[in-house]
Amino acid sequence: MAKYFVIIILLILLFLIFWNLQKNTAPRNRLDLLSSRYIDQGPREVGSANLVTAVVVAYRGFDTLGEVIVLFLAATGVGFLMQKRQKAYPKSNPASEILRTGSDVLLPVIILTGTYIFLHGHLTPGGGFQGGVVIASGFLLQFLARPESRIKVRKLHFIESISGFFYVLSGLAGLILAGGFLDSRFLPLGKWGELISAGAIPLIYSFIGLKVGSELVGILNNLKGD
Amino acid sequence: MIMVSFYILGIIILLAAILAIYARNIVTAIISTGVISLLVSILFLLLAAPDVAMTEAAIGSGLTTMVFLYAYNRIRRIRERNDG
Amino acid sequence: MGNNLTEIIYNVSALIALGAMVTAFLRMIIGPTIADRAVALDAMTLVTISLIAFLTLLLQRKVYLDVAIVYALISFLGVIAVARFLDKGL
Amino acid sequence: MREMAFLGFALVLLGFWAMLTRKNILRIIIGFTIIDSGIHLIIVNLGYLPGRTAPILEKGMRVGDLSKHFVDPIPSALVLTAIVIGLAVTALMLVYAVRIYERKRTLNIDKYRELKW
Repeated sequence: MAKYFVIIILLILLFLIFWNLQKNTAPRNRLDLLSSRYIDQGPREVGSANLVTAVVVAYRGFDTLGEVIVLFLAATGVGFLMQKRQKAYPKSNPASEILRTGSDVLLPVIILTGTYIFLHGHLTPGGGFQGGVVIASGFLLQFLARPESRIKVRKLHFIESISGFFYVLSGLAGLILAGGFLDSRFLPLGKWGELISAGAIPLIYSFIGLKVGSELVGILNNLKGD
Repeated sequence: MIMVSFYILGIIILLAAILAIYARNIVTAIISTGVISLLVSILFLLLAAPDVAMTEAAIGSGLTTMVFLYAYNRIRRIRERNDG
Repeated sequence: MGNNLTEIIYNVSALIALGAMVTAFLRMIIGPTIADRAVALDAMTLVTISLIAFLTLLLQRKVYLDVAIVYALISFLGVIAVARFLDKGL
Repeated sequence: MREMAFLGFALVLLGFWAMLTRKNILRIIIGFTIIDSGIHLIIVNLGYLPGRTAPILEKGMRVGDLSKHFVDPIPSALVLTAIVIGLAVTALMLVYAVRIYERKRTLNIDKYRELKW
């Protein structure tokens, strides 16, 4: 009982901190300077219609590189902890005919949609992270329909490494040809609102999408085991 | 209308969180976690953040449920191998 | 939000969708077996898609429909996962 | 919206409650996921201004006074990556839970006696 008492006191203190923060913060009715600058100058400077994409890829691209590295470390940790699984588990039951046929029909559609999402990241909501997750979901459907199938891990690691390599390489190209590291303006900005526009943003987001998708497929493959 | 839907969704989210904490079966708790992500993504749309809503929709309802179920499936297999 | 009739239709459809959500969640709370809860989750995903489409209409931004597309394409995975888990096929 | 912040904080408190009082290790990880959702809600709410719309340009919008019509894009950009990282971290914790179960044959954290005396 003493434990519950301590926990309740802890949560009440936490709530008091939040209450003070909430009470003493005036509600905002205008943006601060940094956000206003991003919003006002973003379409002209970077050429992206989706300003969240402009912040993620162009203005704060270095943070995104860090996030991708954290994701890579977590995937490596999962793979490291799940290695050497040779013990005999019971075989899993095969899936029904409907699920197998349906997954065969749906897999190309899902992968096409994922590609659409990360190629149009500068025009519509979405981008590399969402597209990668959608592609990983397609492979997950394949795992569910055929539990005994194997995925080619060497190819997966190849895609992951090559996309990460090109991501950093495009950052270096921005350093040499444009303003700074991960500056997306080393390609021409093009006409606003078209698919091939906004400098290197579609290229960089494609690399991020491939990397995130292959890492998530790797995590799921490791968790699935044999 | 937006405030009405916010209140209803908020009450459902809180009830789903309580169900996730106190449900007796762990699979029920996993499904309730999926429901929380599902409804939180509508709230992100109300907060005018469609990118975040899309990420939460793709990850929260599909992949998180999946990861939990894979892990629990491994635990179940270890338990069955030990018993039988 | 043009004339009065469209507004009434929007509100009524949103109320119907919210009612469907609440009833599906009631089944989720009282459902005795896991299969009941999985079906309730499926119903809630469908209602969620319709609510997102409703918000697209109400807030007058057609880019929000992309979220509904992704949702419709992905969200059935959770239900299939639960079904395969109950089938011992994961 | 002020109510949205309170909802997010209620989720954070419920998640902490789950993490501190439950014994099952999977239940603790579920509590972590709930905390994640609540914190994302709070951070996105920080960038919301009432009556404004999503920061995505469409044809027909006038460039120039956009900062009077759009919400803040920076919290959205932060949360976008944080959700993906949250999934990877959840997977890592679940893998640890599986390994612990393999070694100890139990999920109850009261039965792990290495750090007790």
